[in-house]
Amino acid sequence: MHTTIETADGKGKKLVDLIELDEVTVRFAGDSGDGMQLTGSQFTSTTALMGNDLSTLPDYPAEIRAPAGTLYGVSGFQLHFSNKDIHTPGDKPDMLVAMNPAALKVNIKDVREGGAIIVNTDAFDAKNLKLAKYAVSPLEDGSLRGYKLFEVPITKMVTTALEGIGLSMKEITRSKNFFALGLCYWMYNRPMEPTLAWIKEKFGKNPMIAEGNERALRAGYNYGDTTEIFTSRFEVKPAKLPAGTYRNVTGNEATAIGILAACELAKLPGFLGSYPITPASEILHELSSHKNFNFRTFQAEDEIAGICSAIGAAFGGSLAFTNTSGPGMALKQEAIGLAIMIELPLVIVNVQRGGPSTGLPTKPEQSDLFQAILGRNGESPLPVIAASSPANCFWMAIEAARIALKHMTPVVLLTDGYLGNGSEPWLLPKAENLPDISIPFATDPETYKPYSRNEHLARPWAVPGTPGLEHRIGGLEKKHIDGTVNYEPGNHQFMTDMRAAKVKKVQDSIPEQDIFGSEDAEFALVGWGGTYGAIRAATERLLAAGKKVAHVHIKYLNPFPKNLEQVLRRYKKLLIPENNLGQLAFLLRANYMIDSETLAKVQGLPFVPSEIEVAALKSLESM
Amino acid sequence: MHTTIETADGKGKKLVDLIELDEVTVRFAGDSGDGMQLTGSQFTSTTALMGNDLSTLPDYPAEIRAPAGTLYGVSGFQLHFSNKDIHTPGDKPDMLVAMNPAALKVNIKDVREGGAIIVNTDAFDAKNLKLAKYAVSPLEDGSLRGYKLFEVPITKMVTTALEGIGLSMKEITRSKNFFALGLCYWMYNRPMEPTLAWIKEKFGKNPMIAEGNERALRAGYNYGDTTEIFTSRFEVKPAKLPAGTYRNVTGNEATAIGILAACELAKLPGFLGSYPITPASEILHELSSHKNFNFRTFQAEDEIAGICSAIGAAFGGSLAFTNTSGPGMALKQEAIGLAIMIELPLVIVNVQRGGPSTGLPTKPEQSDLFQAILGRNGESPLPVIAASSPANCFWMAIEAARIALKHMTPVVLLTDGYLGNGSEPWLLPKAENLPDISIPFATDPETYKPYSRNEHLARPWAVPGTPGLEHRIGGLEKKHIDGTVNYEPGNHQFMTDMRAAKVKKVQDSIPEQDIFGSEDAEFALVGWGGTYGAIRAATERLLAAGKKVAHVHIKYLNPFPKNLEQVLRRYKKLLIPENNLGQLAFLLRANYMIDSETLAKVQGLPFVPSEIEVAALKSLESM
Amino acid sequence: MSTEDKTMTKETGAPQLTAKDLASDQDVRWCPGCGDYSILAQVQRSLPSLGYKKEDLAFVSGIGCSSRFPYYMNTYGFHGIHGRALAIASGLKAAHPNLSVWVATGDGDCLSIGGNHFIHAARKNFDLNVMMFDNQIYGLTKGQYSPTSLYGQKTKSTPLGSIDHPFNPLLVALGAEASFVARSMDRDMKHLASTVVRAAEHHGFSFIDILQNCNIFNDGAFFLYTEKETKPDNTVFIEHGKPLVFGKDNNKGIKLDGFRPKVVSLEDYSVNDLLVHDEKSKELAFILAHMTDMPGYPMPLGVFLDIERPVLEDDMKKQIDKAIEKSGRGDLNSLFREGNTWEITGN
Amino acid sequence: MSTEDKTMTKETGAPQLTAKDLASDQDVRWCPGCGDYSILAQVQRSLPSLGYKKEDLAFVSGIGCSSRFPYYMNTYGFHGIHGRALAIASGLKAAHPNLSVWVATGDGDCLSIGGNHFIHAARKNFDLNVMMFDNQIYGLTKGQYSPTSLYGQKTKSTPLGSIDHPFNPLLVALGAEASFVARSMDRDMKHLASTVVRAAEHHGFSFIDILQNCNIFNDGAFFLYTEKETKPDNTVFIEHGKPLVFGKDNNKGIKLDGFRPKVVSLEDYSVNDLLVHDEKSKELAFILAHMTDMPGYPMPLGVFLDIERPVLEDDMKKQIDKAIEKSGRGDLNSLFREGNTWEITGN
Ligand SMILES: Cc1ncc(C[n+]2csc(CCOP(=O)(O)OP(=O)(O)O)c2C)c(N)n1
Ligand SMILES: Cc1ncc(C[n+]2csc(CCOP(=O)(O)OP(=O)(O)O)c2C)c(N)n1
Ligand code: SF4
Ligand code: SF4
Ligand SMILES: [Mg+2]
Ligand SMILES: [Mg+2]
Repeated sequence: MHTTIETADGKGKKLVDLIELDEVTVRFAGDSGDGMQLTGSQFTSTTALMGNDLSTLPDYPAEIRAPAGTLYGVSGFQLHFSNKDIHTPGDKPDMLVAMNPAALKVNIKDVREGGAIIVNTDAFDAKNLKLAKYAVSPLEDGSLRGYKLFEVPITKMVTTALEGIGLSMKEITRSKNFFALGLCYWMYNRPMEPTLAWIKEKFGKNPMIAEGNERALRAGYNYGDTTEIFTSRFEVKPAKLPAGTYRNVTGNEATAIGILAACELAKLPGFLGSYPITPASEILHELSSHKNFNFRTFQAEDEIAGICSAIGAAFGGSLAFTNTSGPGMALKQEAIGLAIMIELPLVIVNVQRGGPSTGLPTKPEQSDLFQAILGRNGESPLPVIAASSPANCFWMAIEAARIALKHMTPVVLLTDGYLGNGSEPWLLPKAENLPDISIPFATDPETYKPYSRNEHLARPWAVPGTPGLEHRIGGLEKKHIDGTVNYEPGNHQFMTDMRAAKVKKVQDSIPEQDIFGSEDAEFALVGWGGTYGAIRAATERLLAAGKKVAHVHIKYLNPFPKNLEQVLRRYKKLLIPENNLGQLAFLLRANYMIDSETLAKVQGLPFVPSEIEVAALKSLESM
Repeated sequence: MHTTIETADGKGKKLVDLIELDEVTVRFAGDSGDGMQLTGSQFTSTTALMGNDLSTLPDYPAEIRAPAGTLYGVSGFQLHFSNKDIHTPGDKPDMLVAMNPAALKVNIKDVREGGAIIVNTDAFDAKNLKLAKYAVSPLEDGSLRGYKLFEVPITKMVTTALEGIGLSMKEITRSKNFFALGLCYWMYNRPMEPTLAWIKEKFGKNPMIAEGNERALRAGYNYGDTTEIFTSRFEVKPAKLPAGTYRNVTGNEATAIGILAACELAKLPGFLGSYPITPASEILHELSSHKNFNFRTFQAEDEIAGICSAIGAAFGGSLAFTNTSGPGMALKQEAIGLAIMIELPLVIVNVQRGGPSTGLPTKPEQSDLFQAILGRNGESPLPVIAASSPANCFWMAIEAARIALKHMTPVVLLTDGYLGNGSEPWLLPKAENLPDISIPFATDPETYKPYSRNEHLARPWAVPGTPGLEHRIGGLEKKHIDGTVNYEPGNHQFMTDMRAAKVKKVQDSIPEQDIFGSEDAEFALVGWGGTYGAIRAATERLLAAGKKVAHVHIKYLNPFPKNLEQVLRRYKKLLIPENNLGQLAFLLRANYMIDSETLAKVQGLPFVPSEIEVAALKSLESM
Repeated sequence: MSTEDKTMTKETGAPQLTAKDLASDQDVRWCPGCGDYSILAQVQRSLPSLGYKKEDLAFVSGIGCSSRFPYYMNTYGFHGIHGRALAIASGLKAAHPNLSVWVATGDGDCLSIGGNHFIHAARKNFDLNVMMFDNQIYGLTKGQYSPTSLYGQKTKSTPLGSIDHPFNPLLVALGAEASFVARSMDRDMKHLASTVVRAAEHHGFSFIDILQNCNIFNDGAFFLYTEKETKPDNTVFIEHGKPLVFGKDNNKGIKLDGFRPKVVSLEDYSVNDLLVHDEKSKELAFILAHMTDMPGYPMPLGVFLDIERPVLEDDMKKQIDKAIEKSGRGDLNSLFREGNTWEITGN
Repeated sequence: MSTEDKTMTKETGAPQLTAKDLASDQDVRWCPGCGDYSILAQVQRSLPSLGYKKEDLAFVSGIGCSSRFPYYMNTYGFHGIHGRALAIASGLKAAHPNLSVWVATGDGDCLSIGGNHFIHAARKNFDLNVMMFDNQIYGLTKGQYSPTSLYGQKTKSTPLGSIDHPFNPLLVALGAEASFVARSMDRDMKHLASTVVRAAEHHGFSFIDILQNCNIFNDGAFFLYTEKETKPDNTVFIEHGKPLVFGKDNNKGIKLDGFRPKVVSLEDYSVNDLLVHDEKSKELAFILAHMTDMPGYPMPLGVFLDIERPVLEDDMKKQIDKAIEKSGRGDLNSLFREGNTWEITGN
């Protein structure tokens, strides 16, 4: 839909087209020092307030602050917003803001054909071009001909706008990102007020900086309004989302909030034993700042101490958590085995990243499914579940705790760097509507037996301090019911079978596998974890194109839902997009003798829907 | 075959039957302090010298020295010897020597119906009966009616025999085991000379003890010769074994010797980075005493330092090893990932034990197959092989090193406590007939690229100290060929695929899967690792009974041999006996969509052939 | 069980336990003659005087012969994994500060695989009581050398003699700034019992290096210090505020020569010349701990250091209380609504 | 590359390298302004004087900003996994004793996850040169507190202030009996360079705690000691055989009061009254290291301890040589035939 509107500049009137779009993907890119993450998150907040559905993806460099202008120092933030329910940060950006040549070089290949590019021409000097390994300036060699290129001397404009307010040159140029943000607000017809308010709060103590940022923002907006180079503005109407209060949340924030919620719902003090590791550390940060929930965070000396302290806390009657990423998960495995043997509740959150070894520490991957389910000595089964979107992390953190408590077992919750750092609007629940997940402690000395079991095969939880329930636990095999150390062959077989049966029993307390899509599909896309959004978006496109497809997204990886085999057998063909070499496919064959096709992407990047769409079409064709 | 022979006693002549048997299984059992392991190993040596094939299994209590007389303090040693090729320490003992009531109580259930039991009646006093939880003496309540019971007052006999040579009462009673040994020598018609020679050497410095032990041994032998209670002797003729020199070897000894041999064959100095853990420590002990092979052993502060020091040594140009058992293996996984990323040769020996967690630390199990193949963060493939018998550990240690060097990769060698502590005769190879497994170091600065690859997809090994080949390695993703740190999506995908392809490539340098048994079998027993002996013995019995069965024993677990799928598809039905809950079966389904039946035994005990035979018959029937 | 003849302690008002109350129903499975028996007995005998209730005691351990300790105590107990006793105990204490938490560990468990948790728990000053059963050997795994085994010691894994310089456990503890550091031995029951009580009374991390005889794999390692004839001349018992006198006839002493200790004869010097022990001095604790390794010097035993500094679980609790005071007890609905929120109304 | 203008060193006869020779072709990727740049420069500048060949140098590290160090050195390099640098380096040195092995590690890498390997490598006395980049923060993971962060320090993981008592790295090293212990700082280039040389010259385990500014997450942590105005009054440089004088006008000194150091004014005391540093005394090293944490005292910098004791890889080599001397170079056929053997002849 096109409308032509009048818009005011200093001198008079200017006519621009106001084009209505269903969805837009923008990407901000610049040096690590350019403040692109901030720009992105401000744009996100404002967009959220306007009622769009949205999804974001930051992309940090591995270096903290790489030297300015280098290719590896480029930091990016992508935002996808829409007037309908969306699932991913977008396929190919419709617009790229590139603050320097390196940012252009790194990101240009992703921009859709005909997309818009705003560059800060002031940054395209010889030095920066060389650092970006451009022999000739891309602004001059015609290589950007396929795009709508907007050349803006951002540095100069900002310098002018901020002249005389008393900031140093360095401080002035630091406001560049607000100029870019202002310009984008103009282009996408968003209000400046939320950001203006934020600036006031954030820089309240430093009014000169606040003033500078505000001027830069307004200058950017006005630049759009005034100059002739911009002839169109775009509008994305609010999405039809369920009614309620929303906030934007990253997966790591959602996990932390879910952890706090789980403790409240379990009526237990909480404990996190943690060791920092990218991309899982934010969970520790977040929880450290909510001590008023009677929640204890403990940054241990390493991952082993992290989980062991959590095990100690669980023994002491806390709802205990430990969080980490791949290499740290490997270190925790011996202690996870201990938790399995002593049968205490514990939640292990693994925010997966690129491996093996240190691998690609800042990039997401889904390659820890094997180690989560199978990576320990001995027959050591435990429940494993996975979150599917940033906001879903909240729910799955509660779910992990619920299973851990109900079945007295450690539970692994898998998320990944994409979910952890990415964000989406979260429809806020009402605390009073959340389920009670508390379980009773054992208190009766008459009936207490450390390894007796209830109907869920869970043993009782007797907390030190309870008179008459003194008992000893540990990593040696324990006698059924009694809980004393026992080396008898028959008991070991029994207990091994029991531990397996107990985990299998979790099937009774998890939902059945659901299906999205065409009722009579013979082809299904199957996934788990962070691929949810891309698969769902691809499925929607395929459905829209009249294809009969379904999407089966598995949230419970061990044990699988009871009906999963039956669900999967409905389809002639399964295609499994995974950010690994086919781990879920392997498990489905091993569990059910059900074969599938794998679409493997191991590039430190999440899937975009089109990749899946294309693969699905190919796969459908060959059916 | 029966012959009646004359045998001399002090007083005159005695007629006894000399019964020829094909095979015999004896078990010695007593307190940890009773010297049963020594008795067993002496009987073994002598039996080996007589040319029988044999197989042994010690069974230690978890405690170092449990209080005398307790049930959990019983230590046992089982020996199976035969005039033909045998594979296991025997099904059910034909004879049990029980030095006290606890030893009888713990072991009686295993003795075959009608088997012989020699007890030390002197130990059956009220205190010991109570400790063994016998309300009434089993010697008196008729409960041993189904067996041939020989009641021998061993303590008294020894006390008499050793009177006056100047030993304390404590020292005298310590010789009881030699009396028992002497008696068994008489019963099974074995010479005393090897043990007499051994006593001389061992106790040379303490002639009084030597004299005591010699007298006790002779007293036991003579007791058999003299008293009327023994009316039969048994004879097992030498086995028809391949010609050559033999020695008896435990799996852990064989592994250590294989490691030393591998270093010689690779023409490299050797290094073991280790941390003690049952049942793997003997490998460290053995290697520590062979420093004249220019072999360095390093007892590190923990398992992580054990493997990391080995990785450092490998970087430094040594052929490096690390050994451990289950829980230690879990701790090493993060560093194994590093070894996979840096592509240096390294052999990780995991002598498996009962799990999960500390589990049953002195008991064998096969439950680390999953963690060996799949237990790390990221896509982190590596070759995994398994030894099948004590002597086979020698060959598989060399094989692991060969693969590690040829393909520049860490390799896991799985053995278990049963193989590690069990023993069998080993046909000694000639060093000069062993293969050369050496590979050249890189030395040419012109052509050297850290991550270039040869036809086996192995990268070159450039050892510090080599001029011009200075380079940097590490756990971050590396650029193909170049070896510099690289975060590019395409490179990560390429390298992930490359690491998988490289491990797959090992298929080209390992033997094809072989088959034992009936050519036209439709039923096969499939196994891996330490179940070899029991499965092979069961297969032989089934074949002897005219059943059409085959035995497929898989030594190469990752990658599987090229032809494995094709081999397995020949059979209508597969039965997989495993000392776990079905890990190989899981992998076969996941790899080939080939289903099987699992015979799971998770009792801290190896299979005995009859268990497998029975299960196979049942399985055959239902075909 | 009759509680009638139990006396009441002043501190808690609970009936005072007896040693027997603290013995679990499990058979003690150490080798006959092992020094661990004596340690168990002293702990069971000395704890009752402190007035704890059984249910408020927790014993945590790693893996090793010594780490079987919790099974024999009729209290809450946790037999952990090798080396991790202190990490588990730290979490337990952090989450449940009211418990009296004890750690039974070995020289291998505590200082080899567990060394890192040891130094960190010490610096963080959790209120844990750590008893390290120091037999200078790996007992449970049948006789490999440990981080405290002597240079040259022949063991299963050092058939040609150890070439590792051993740790001095007290120096390690002092380097990590443990707030209570002591040494005692299995065969001096009175000293051991009183040291255990001192450790319990200390608020903060307490470490006792307990010399313990492993009669199977390292028999007699400490006989010089534990046996009647040799003990007086080869040990010096240090006590706060007292001069360092030792010897068969109390005829020798330790003097300071600058900052180095010196053995002197009390024929040449008076008691007033001798070094007087000061448990509050880190420098002196180090000097005395270091004396252990000086040839010709007696083995010092006793409490080397006993100082106060903030206890981690106390600070944790304080931060929580302060946060609640400042922002109120956390409320889920406001937590959910932190930051920017927006409303979508029915559409 | 031209080697003509290279001078020859006496020790090895190899052409002496220049700092540039030691720089790899990789872009240095630390934050602009990071103290790590200075450390890199000093190492590259000071190593050539020691006469090593490039190929005989190996740099090993763990994970952290500081652990990127090996990538920037044109020598053999190993970027390990977090905390394990010393374990890897120990194996490398044991297996290849001729190399000069350097470890670049951070306060987190070395003292948090790597603490156990640190104390064990120190006691075992491998001939390793360990440079710990001590910025009192986790740099690479973006600003959590480290084991050397100050009590009360606000970081990402301690928004309410750290409640951990920090390690004094020198005390930890001394408790583990490291044979060479020093402290220097990124911003004192000369001192740093000379300390690096001293570490290299020491045969055995050398540890340098290098105070390093992380200008992103902990900017200015050491400005009191590094900046012109405040440095003289807040630091004391210790040198073997020299009295401890400091202050803007060299007007202050450290005296010993029993075994406790005391700051005195040289108006009241003469230089002759002052404590004279002795690198050979473990007791003094401890006293001075401990002084770091004493409020009102200057930060001591320099070599605290430099003593000789057996080096592990030397002993390893000796045991091998002795074993070969005793039993001859190992021979496989005799190895196979150890113990009882028997013959089976064709049948
Ligand atoms: C992860 C792991 N590594 C190794 C072992 C084997 N292990 C058990 S106890 C022990 C050492 C025991 O020595 P110490 O701590 O001194 O105790 P002691 O038996 O002497 O009392 C070892 C190495 C284990 N159980 N787990
Ligand atoms: C096993 C493991 N745990 C955690 C991490 C994450 N990690 C990387 S570096 C680091 C700490 C860095 O701090 P420091 O050693 O002080 O080095 P700096 O960056 O300050 O130089 C952490 C926690 C990791 N890479 N691997
Ligand atoms: S092995 Fe040693 S430490 Fe262990 S129980 Fe026996 S005597 Fe005690
Ligand atoms: S984060 Fe700190 S330590 Fe790391 S490179 Fe940047 S300034 Fe240096
Ligand atoms: Mg010990
Ligand atoms: Mg740091």
